[in-house]
Amino acid sequence: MNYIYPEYEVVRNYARCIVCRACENQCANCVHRYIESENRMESKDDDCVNCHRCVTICPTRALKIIKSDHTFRYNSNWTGKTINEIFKQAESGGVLLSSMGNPENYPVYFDKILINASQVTNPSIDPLREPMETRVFLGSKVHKIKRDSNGKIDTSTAPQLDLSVPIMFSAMSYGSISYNAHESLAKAAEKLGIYYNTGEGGLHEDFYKYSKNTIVQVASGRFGVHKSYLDTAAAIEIKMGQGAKPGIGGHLPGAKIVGAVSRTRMIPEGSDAISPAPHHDIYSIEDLRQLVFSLKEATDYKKPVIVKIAAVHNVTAIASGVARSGADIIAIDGFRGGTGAAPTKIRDNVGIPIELALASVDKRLRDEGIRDRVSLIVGGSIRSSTDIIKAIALGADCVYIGSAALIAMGCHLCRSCQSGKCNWGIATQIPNLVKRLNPSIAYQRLVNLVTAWNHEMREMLGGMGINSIESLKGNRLMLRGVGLTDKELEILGIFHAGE
Amino acid sequence: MLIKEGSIRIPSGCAVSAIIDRSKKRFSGEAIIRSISVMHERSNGLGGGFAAYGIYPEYKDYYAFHIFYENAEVKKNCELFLDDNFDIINLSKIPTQKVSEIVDEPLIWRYFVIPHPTKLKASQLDEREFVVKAVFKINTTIKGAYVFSSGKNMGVFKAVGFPEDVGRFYKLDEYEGHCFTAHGRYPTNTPGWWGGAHPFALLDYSVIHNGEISSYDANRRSIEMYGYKCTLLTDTEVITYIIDYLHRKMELDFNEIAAVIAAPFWQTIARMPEDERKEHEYLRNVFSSLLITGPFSIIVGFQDGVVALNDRLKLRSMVVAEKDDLVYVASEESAIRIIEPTLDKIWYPKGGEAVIIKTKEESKSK
Amino acid sequence: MKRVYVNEQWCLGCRLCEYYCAFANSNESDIVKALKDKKIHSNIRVETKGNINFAVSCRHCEEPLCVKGCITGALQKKDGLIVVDKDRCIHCYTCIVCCPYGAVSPSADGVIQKCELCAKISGNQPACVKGCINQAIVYEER
Amino acid sequence: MKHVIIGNSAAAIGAVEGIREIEKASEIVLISDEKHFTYSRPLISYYLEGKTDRAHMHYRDYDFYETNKCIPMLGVTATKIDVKKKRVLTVDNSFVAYDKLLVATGSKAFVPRIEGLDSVNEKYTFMNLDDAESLLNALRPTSRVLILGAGLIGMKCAEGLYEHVSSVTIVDLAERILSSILDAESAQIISERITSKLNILLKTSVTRFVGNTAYLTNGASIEFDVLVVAVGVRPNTAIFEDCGGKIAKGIIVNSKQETNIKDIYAAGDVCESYDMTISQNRILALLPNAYMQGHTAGKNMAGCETEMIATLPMNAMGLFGTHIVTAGAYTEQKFIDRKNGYKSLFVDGDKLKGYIIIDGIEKAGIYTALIRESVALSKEDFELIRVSPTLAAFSDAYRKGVLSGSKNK
Repeated sequence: MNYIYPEYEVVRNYARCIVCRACENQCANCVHRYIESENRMESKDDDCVNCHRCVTICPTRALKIIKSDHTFRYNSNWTGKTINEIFKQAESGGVLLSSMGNPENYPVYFDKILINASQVTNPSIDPLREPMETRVFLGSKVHKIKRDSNGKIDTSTAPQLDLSVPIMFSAMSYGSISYNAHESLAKAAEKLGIYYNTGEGGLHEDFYKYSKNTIVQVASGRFGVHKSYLDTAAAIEIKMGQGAKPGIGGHLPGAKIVGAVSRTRMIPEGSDAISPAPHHDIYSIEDLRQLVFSLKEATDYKKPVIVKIAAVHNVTAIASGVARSGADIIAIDGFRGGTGAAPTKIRDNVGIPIELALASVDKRLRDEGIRDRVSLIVGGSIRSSTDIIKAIALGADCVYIGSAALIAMGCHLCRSCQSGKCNWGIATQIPNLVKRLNPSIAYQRLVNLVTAWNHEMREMLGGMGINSIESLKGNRLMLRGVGLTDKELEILGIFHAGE
Repeated sequence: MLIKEGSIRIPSGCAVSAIIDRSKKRFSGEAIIRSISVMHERSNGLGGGFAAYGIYPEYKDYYAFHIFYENAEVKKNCELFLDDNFDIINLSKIPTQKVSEIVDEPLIWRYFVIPHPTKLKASQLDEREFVVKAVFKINTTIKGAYVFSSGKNMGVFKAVGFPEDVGRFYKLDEYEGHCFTAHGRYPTNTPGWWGGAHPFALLDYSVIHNGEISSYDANRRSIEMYGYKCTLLTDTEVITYIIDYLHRKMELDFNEIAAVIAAPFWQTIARMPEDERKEHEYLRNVFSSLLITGPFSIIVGFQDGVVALNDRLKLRSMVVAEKDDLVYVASEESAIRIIEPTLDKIWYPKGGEAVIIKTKEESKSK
Repeated sequence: MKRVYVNEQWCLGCRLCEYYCAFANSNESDIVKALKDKKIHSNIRVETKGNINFAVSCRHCEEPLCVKGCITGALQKKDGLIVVDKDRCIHCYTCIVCCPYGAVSPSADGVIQKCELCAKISGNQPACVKGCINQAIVYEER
Repeated sequence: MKHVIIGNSAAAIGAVEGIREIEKASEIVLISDEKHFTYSRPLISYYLEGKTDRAHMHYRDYDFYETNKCIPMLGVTATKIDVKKKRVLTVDNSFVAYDKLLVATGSKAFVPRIEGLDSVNEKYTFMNLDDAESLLNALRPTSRVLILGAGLIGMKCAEGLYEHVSSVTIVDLAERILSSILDAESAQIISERITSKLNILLKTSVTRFVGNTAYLTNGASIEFDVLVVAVGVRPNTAIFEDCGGKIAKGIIVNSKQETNIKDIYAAGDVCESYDMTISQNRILALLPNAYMQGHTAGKNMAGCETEMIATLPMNAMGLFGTHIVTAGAYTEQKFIDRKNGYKSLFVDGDKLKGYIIIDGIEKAGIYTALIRESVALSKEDFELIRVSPTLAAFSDAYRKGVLSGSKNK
């Protein structure tokens, strides 16, 4: 007996269905079925994950997915969602698993912040007529002028990342996403003059050609980490935490450790890839410092080292410690950040919003006078150009986008990555599904997205009378809050609208 | 009640003017008053002021503090503080005359001081840094006292009012100096406060500024990391601190400073010869938060010259002219022609191009 | 000359190209009206074997055996494009015997049909190319 | 350069198009004893049937001669080739000089000697448009038609006039209909499908005619009103033979369609072809073959060395609604599939040699290509190909070559 009633219903408009069977062909969950004797299609709602693959490709728009109105007796405490979760766990005895970012109804501070524009006293700048600069360097910027005997400035700096626009693709491992998805990200990063991040799954040998746009990750499992992996990268990221699941490790099931994934991770085929919760050589901040310098030593101090942390309650102190650990860049991942699989309860209840984490970290680092020592990257649900503008005005140097990049490639946020049967060819290793993501399309869509966002950012910058992105960084006067409490405004370091 | 500078950020537009004699010949402040008065329409009576260099030759080795006091009580407190930290060589009320347009004047005092040797030694700071710290201390902790001039052999004179009225109020025509700068203010939403008028000065650096910078808070939050405290929340204040930081602390020359605050666009940098390109890339990258965007024309006065600089898009007018040893800078050509109708040379500097005018002595010594 | 090419690496075998082709050649403005309850006769056909899928349509050969073999002159090469004069086809299907790709086929009324790159239909891209969900079908110069 | 072509059908038109691919400006003269604009000979049975009309029988667009800048001399019979002077003499004693000459004179109906044939009033052959016109004029709804020959021409003729007359009888000495293109089983299938329409008498022939009665070898006699003689064709080699040309069953040509005489080429039904499926020269009187030979000849005449592609017999025909396609040679080893009509694939060793398909004809050209290109079956998925002709059955390399455009021949 199955306690769970399907959450979604497939609605087929039989007056429009031409029985082309494309839905059947494209559903990896086998929701659609052709009934030959009646020459008609049928659907099995139980297996539908609401990924919209069928809906999107249906040539006659004969399909839609609706939320089932099947309901429990009203109870605002014991909601249907809660009851179903208990049913599931009573059935399976297991941890509830979910994918992608926290979908619950917590405040989204970005949506309560408004952006300024110039009027009269200060001209807005037309980005179509004047240069509008979005180039950003990430890395330590120590203010110390050294001159040679002729008085010429020594122009050497700590290693930097040079970005055409302050957007990077955040860490998504080969294994959690497909070869084609990785290739799309890599190609797009190259085309855009930005960086993508290997995640903790190693770097497939085919993608070494994108090395100058590649950030390689060193995570607690140390999968795929070897000398040439480090050497090929533009930067190295130590992953201490992930916004979707702070405090816990990762688990890529053996079923996904096949062929090239296994080779790239340097673990046997079929073995589960388990990333421990902590790095077992980092139990405190001084251990982190050792790893940072080990990696720098290994790469001749030529590559910036990023330390990625999840936004948790005492993120300011952690960030301050990291800034003093020798890291060149700190990446902070907010509690809305995506994941290929995480325990639902952790994803939905652990961590803090990135806006607050960013504002307080930026302030703390400035208060300590060490903000220039590190660059700040923020991620964890950057959804639009305005989120980026707001993040930078709050103090970020750059943002990581993960979910938005996946959505650009076709992800419909069905949040079923953990099943490995991604109908869009992204979060899967099944060859027939992987081929659904043609990198020449996906890469172009990524390029388009970032290009579009860049256009919008330029417009907004111009509107503010700013013609270079660095003049927005930490420029919190360009922001005003709406509907926020004094405490929230204080943490964000912004005035309320009207002030 | 309207809020004054320091509690709120006030953007404003303005007029600027400067005259410098490169031979260091001193001349009366009358000319600069005439020059700035021509641009009456660019001010709205909510602030005017002057910086005058070379006016205190007899006290040239002492820091001349010009201080506004709200009342005698404050003055007493402040003088206690000064006494504690400095040797006060001379103190006096700054001479003024009644001008009907200038009202609500605070107590305006002048002190010629030198850091107390033992205090200075104990602070482990260099002398100038010691002075800066003291100025910040007064401005941030002694409520009602405001040091608006703190350089050697120079002084700032400013008030709420049109600049020509301010000039008459301070009897500027009775001073002689080799360099004067002037400012007429057009703030957009405040009655103006005497301290908020320009020039804004720290040590010998004085800044007058026309414009409204869009990078303000980015610059402020960045410069405050280096020991500055923006108490006025005005553009001019933050620009002054940036210039002080880059020139005095980072020891950049004014061309290099221009490459930071009014940096060339990346596309321009890309076309430069390699050495120059590397230097510009370096300066833009390392001091990225000190890039100033939005419209500005600024005139920075310092001990031995002035620097005139426009924002990189040249969103504000500024003209420079020469006649013999005299060099003129102003928002409008008329402000120059009124005092010198026949010029040797007149030009409009490009956006981001620093025009550095140094006195001859200084040039020689370099 | 631009031709339709199929990259089987990306062909998903969904057969949508067949439907978009049939629709484009149907003279109907509504896809449902054009294709509902009808056996479709498309000029592009998907072939599948195991995990291999690809679509085949007329290659518009330089030396077209179908045109050479056509006994009536109904198949002609015009500006590189191989077109059918439907009035002159008498359903002998010599072209079917000649075409090495199986890209010519009888239509519902027996007259021969084949891909004409949507030349007579508006649009600068053939319908199969426009409709392909994975850019497996491309229209380009090679 | 002046090209002269004797003929105005598929081979001649192929030659014009072949020449024009290479030379845009040279002179081309077409000499044809038929007065018609170039038309499709095989259409005459459809014309008879009423499925087409004169307006739709033109083999090329009406501006063909102008567009290709050729001078048609229609209704003019070429009588002699003067090899020494390089000119063609015509029936009106004028001549046309040539630099290159193509003999594309086609074939004519073979009329056997049968006692009393002369006495038959309404007797016709069925080779060209004039034949079809004459025959059509002779037909009455009451006509009883006797056709000698159950080959392609005879059967298509029968189909063409079936609706117009009261009865059709076909007599052929062979033991099956369409004996040159069908094997016993396939012929039987067709026979069964048309037996209600036609009276087919096999393994017999006419010994003599007496008026409108034919007496057969099997002792029977048939009364008829109209007689069509369609027992076979013979190439029109006379004009070439007279000037010293070498012939076997037809004109002997090499792979460039050159004859033994310098600057004289031959193409179409008049000459022999090398049938790759039996590795022998033979006459392949088929339109596609004629066109391709003409096209090859034309390119060579214009100076572009070109070889005739591998030739094999190919037939496609509709007969009373049944579609039949065949190709190649019929060997001993065969794979028969009767699921959808009839399909027989003939294999020799590792090669496909021929096929006969009834009804399920789609994509048959893929089989033709297998034969023409001598594809080694062991390298492809023959199990799959046997079921249906599909490119999916081919090896990756072959298939990608075909689909990627590197092989657009």
